Amino acid sequence: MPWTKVFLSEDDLQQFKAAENLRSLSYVEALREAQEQLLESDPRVFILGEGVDDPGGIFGSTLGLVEKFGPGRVIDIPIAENGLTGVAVGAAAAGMRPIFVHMRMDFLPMCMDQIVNHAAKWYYMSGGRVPIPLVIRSIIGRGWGSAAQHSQALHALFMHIPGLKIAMPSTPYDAKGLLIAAVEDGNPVMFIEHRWIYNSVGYVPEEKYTVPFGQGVVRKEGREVTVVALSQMVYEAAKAARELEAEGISVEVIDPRTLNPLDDELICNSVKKTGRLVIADVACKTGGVGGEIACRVVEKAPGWLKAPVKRINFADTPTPSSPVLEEAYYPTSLTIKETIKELLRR
Amino acid sequence: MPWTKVFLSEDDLQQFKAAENLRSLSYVEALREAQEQLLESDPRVFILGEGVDDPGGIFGSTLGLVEKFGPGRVIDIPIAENGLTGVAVGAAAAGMRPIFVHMRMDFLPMCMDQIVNHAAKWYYMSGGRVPIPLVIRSIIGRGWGSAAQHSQALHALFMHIPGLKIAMPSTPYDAKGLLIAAVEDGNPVMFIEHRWIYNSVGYVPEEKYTVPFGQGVVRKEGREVTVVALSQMVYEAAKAARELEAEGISVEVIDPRTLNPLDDELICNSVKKTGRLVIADVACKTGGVGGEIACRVVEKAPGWLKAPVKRINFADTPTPSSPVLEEAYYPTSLTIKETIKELLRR
Amino acid sequence: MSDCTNNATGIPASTLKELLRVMVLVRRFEEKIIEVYGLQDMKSPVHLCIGEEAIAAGVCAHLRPDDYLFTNHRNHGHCLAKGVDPKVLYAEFYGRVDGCCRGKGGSMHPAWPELGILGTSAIVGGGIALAVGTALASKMRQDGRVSVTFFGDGGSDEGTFHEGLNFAALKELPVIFVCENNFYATNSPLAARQPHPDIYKRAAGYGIPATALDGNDVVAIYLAAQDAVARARQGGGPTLLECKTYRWKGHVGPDCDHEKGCRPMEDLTAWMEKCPVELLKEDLLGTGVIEPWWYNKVVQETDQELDAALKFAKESPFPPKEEIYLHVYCEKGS
Amino acid sequence: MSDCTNNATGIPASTLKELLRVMVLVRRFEEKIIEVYGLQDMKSPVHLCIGEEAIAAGVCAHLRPDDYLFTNHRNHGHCLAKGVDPKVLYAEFYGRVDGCCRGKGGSMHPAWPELGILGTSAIVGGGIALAVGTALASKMRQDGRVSVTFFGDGGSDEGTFHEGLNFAALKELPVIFVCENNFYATNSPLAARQPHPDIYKRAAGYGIPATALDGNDVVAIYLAAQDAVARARQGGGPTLLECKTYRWKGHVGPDCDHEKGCRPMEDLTAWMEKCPVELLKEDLLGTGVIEPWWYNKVVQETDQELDAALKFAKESPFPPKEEIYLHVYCEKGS
Ligand SMILES: Cc1ncc(C[n+]2csc(CCOP(=O)(O)OP(=O)(O)O)c2C)c(N)n1
Ligand SMILES: Cc1ncc(C[n+]2csc(CCOP(=O)(O)OP(=O)(O)O)c2C)c(N)n1
Ligand SMILES: [Mg+2]
Ligand SMILES: [Mg+2]
Repeated sequence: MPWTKVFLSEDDLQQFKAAENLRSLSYVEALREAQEQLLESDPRVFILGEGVDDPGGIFGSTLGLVEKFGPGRVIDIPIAENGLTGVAVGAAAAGMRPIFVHMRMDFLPMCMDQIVNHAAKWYYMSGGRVPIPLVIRSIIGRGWGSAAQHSQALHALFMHIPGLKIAMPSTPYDAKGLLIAAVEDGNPVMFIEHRWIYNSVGYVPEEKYTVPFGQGVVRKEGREVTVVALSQMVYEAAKAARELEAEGISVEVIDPRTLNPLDDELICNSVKKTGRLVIADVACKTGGVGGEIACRVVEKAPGWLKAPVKRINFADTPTPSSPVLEEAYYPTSLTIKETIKELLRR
Repeated sequence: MPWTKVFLSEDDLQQFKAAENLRSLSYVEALREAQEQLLESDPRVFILGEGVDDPGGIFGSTLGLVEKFGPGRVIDIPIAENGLTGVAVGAAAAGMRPIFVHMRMDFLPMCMDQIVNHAAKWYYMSGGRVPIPLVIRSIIGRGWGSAAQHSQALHALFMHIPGLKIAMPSTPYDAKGLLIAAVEDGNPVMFIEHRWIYNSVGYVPEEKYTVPFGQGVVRKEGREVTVVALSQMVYEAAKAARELEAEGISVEVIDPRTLNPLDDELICNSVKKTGRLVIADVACKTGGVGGEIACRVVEKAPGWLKAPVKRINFADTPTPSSPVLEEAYYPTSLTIKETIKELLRR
Repeated sequence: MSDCTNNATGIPASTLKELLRVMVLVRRFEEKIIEVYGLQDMKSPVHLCIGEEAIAAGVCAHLRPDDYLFTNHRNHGHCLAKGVDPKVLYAEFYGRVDGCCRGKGGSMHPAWPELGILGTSAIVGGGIALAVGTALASKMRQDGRVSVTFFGDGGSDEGTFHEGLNFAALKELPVIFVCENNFYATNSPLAARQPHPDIYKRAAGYGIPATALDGNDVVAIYLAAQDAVARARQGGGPTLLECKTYRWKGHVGPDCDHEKGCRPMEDLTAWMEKCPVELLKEDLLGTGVIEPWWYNKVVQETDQELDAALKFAKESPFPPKEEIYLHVYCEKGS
Repeated sequence: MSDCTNNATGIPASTLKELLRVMVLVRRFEEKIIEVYGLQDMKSPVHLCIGEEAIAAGVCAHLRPDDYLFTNHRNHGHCLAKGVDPKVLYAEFYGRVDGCCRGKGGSMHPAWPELGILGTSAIVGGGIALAVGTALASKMRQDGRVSVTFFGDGGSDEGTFHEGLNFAALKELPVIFVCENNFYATNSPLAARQPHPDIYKRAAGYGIPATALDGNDVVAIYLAAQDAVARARQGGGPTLLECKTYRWKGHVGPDCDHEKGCRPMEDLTAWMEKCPVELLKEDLLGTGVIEPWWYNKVVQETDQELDAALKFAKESPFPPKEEIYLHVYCEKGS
């Protein structure tokens, strides 16, 4: 199916398109289109965030929306993340459907109070009386020496908080479908994007559609190793898998698409088949989501595992600025390949 | 050794003391004494927090300190967690050794910005020029219908942040020794206490001593199951282990004492021996530290595990207020016993 | 006794009587908690507002049922003044299914959306931004609603106070910030937390009109809130009302914390002389708006209502324990 | 040319010349970044302060080497004015071992503890509370140091602004809050973020003395900072200085963002007429404090120093990649 495909390059896509006659968009265009359709179809939806109306349009993802819907619905805000998250939570409680946009995920610690203590717990504390239909878009930024305060990926923190849902789309199809699903979901959703795949292209239907939460996707089938890859790592894993195929190694790549709910079943069934589990994440290792995913497998049946679990992550350090250190910091398809080969050597 | 013992009751301790002639203190007295000795011996140390000087003295843990050291070193503060954490970070950068006290861990989301983006990264960002010797004491509170915003345990969030250390003492001995070690460590340390064990008693030397970070303790040796228990759960696990012993089941209880650094080796060696792993935590399951601990084991060797890993946690929900719901929410020694029996039945 | 306006303020007698009735309700509601709390079956941390009833009564008198209200940990008075049935509050404090949150929230988190109480945060300063958010929603929808947020002097320590006031002023939102300055946050005196005792002075920096009020003078509060609510409803933007008052009981629970040395006993004595209920009662008796029998009848009827409410609450069942997993996520969707 | 005071302000000529020299240093330092940035080997996001040099120069002129300084993402000018060697800054921006943070921090996080720069936060508003913290340490130790924090108008949006000012006022700490109000936070105009453009008006609510200053008039800043630093050092507590200015370049990087439609071109033109360097230069030329040759020599010497610094930086080695794991935790202990 076209929407399960990860296209590693424009070429890749062109080959496919020629055969299938598909509409394609980039990830960032898909996000923009999702928001446009949401704003068009639902008067409760509005967007707020620092710079959502500026000429850059949040790396292009909100471009043109203020022109079309006006500053009353696409709202630039003060640099006051916690207060404004509270404002969004209040508006959501009153029945609006705010989408709060953060250019970098690093700014979320500013508003953990409103996310963790308010948005996540509100529906429960009120005994099911008041839902908080709030979507918080945040972008994992990295590279160009941005250093420790402008390169973080903190999805693991939110996975530990009951009451939040978490989406981490990797393809343009999922970017659009999951964002629409997030806004329609009616719960607080952490919607986590990755700057490095903003220009990746893929099949995106024109209509407003949703991708269900809690359903992962097999991006590539394989027999010997399961790689659970998140966000941008899906591309690296797909690349590694293709290259390893040429070397006769069969790798299954799973993209869970949402972390909460997490598609355990898909992951467990794959590990049952392959006997080997690698988790490729876009964040630090210790206390990260890799541990959770591995644990879900060994809670079911440790006997499935024929080899040690491997986690592929950023170095467990703050992010350095120097380009040589940055290069060492971030894993790539090569890291995945080497890890898999090492696993199979055992 | 007396300091490895967990005394489940005053009786328990008295029996031991009669033989050994030990000095005993409660957990809260041990904390108080540690801070008193630190304030006495190091002019750089000061304490700040909401109500640190009040007649309650943070559940007794700072009692009498303001009278002895004055309001210049035991500082009541505005209810402004993020700003005041920044103040503490600044003072630490200037060479002071602040201890910041939070009566409940639930208030830490207020100051995640200063903890995560500042304290944790400062030494690294500055290329090793400026350490942040800051200790943040926070107390896991629970019970009496305190509900979702006053019952959380969020240590898992901090375990994911490189640059932070985390201590979770369970015994009075460790409470004192780890707190002194934390202040002397020179790094930002999250020091996490549990209200329910404030009155537990145990051996505590009079002198100023430290307990090293990264060294767990076997609280009880056993052959069939390893229970890694945190904080208050150490007591529940010890109780379960004793009772199961009477039923002929041999349980090893491990108290890691610090989560970062974590004593992998102790845990792995135990699991290698027993073949079964249960993790009993004082927090929610999903995305929690249990996953990390389990993953560390299966990264080494999944073959050690003869049975599925089990996690014992709060329900994966916000904390309810109603006493009947609260009772269902929190696991006890009984939960641990049942879990172990179930494991062994397989 | 008549229903004409009886004083220089031009407030109808019926309104004055209603203000008194609400204050009596709040006072008696909490006194009954004190009576039952020792039994240890109301397992929820209660933050009593005895001594501060005038603020809730004076402000809420101007609110429509659909106006939004965000309160804090010390919320009983606000909820009652907004019209919430004492039954569902008591039941909530007892953790029962008939509680306003089905036992999930307890005393710190009442919700009653039917009256614009969209849930309650017990995080200090937490409700400030939420009220700005409902006010934003109202402005967007032009629904004519006003949002009110009650918070303490402690709440004004927090950064969200600044962020909330700034955004409300910027967008001229229909929100009223009511600061209940009782000079303490738990046992921490205001002087240990702010450089001066006048919180209303912060408002000028945002261009927000603000008044310092005697928080025990319900008439003064009623009049100031009248202006503020009218201005907000007409699109004139936010107002800050600082109401200086005093909490008679301990920060949490039914005891008098002065006995534990938390606060000077003289202060309590002085403030008790300024009891907001007594002040209005004496005033209305003195001016002939009410007679003693009327007051006694109000107290008696209130007590009857509250006793029935307590009975209802204690007879209400606990939620089944499976409900622990209910309401983590809303299933309704779009 | 002489060293006597030449104007009504009583500032010695040597000081005026030094102010000019520092501004030239900052200006040229950044212009050289613009020159090299296109090569794409300075891999660090640079936030240029061209057009705002007067603030750094005027304030830092009063600071002792051991006074504490916290700056923000737009920090080059502050570091240079405090005395940091351009070499270690350039080297840091190039990610080299000789950088002030061994390449770990890049352009956004300079640290130079020898001159009281204990690291830099690029979280908006992040440095405000830190400076209050060093000021608290100074007050505790009675070390006579003053702390300064530079932040933008955007920084004053954040709750930490309120929390920091409140605590500093409460404890009368020796800290100076310098708000560089350039009317934008990235491309977001102040008018979209605050109800009025006068940030200094917030200070009165805390009882903190505050002044609004022409941020391009180095003499005005110098004089206001003189008072503020003296007051702080004498135990007189905090001051807020709001310096209204304008950023000539884009928020980040060497380009002119006016060309991308981010801000009105007229504004840039108007502010460029008020170039802080030109203003002082013309003034000093006009009053005979300097002559053209002096100015040219300063520029020339500055350029030489900066060229050497750039060369040094580019020749400095990269840190070995194992250093990625270094400095996560400090090993020194007690
Ligand atoms: C963010 C946060 N910090 C601390 C607390 C603990 N706490 C609960 S109420 C309170 C004092 C609040 O004082 P104030 O706002 O003046 O209200 P009052 O109790 O006086 O009515 C504190 C510190 C909390 N609930 N939230
Ligand atoms: C908490 C936080 N939110 C957002 C950002 C992104 N950001 C970086 S600089 C900036 C604008 C800062 O504006 P201002 O404080 O006025 O300083 P200026 O750049 O104008 O000098 C923003 C929004 C950030 N670094 N930190
Ligand atoms: Mg108060
Ligand atoms: Mg600015």
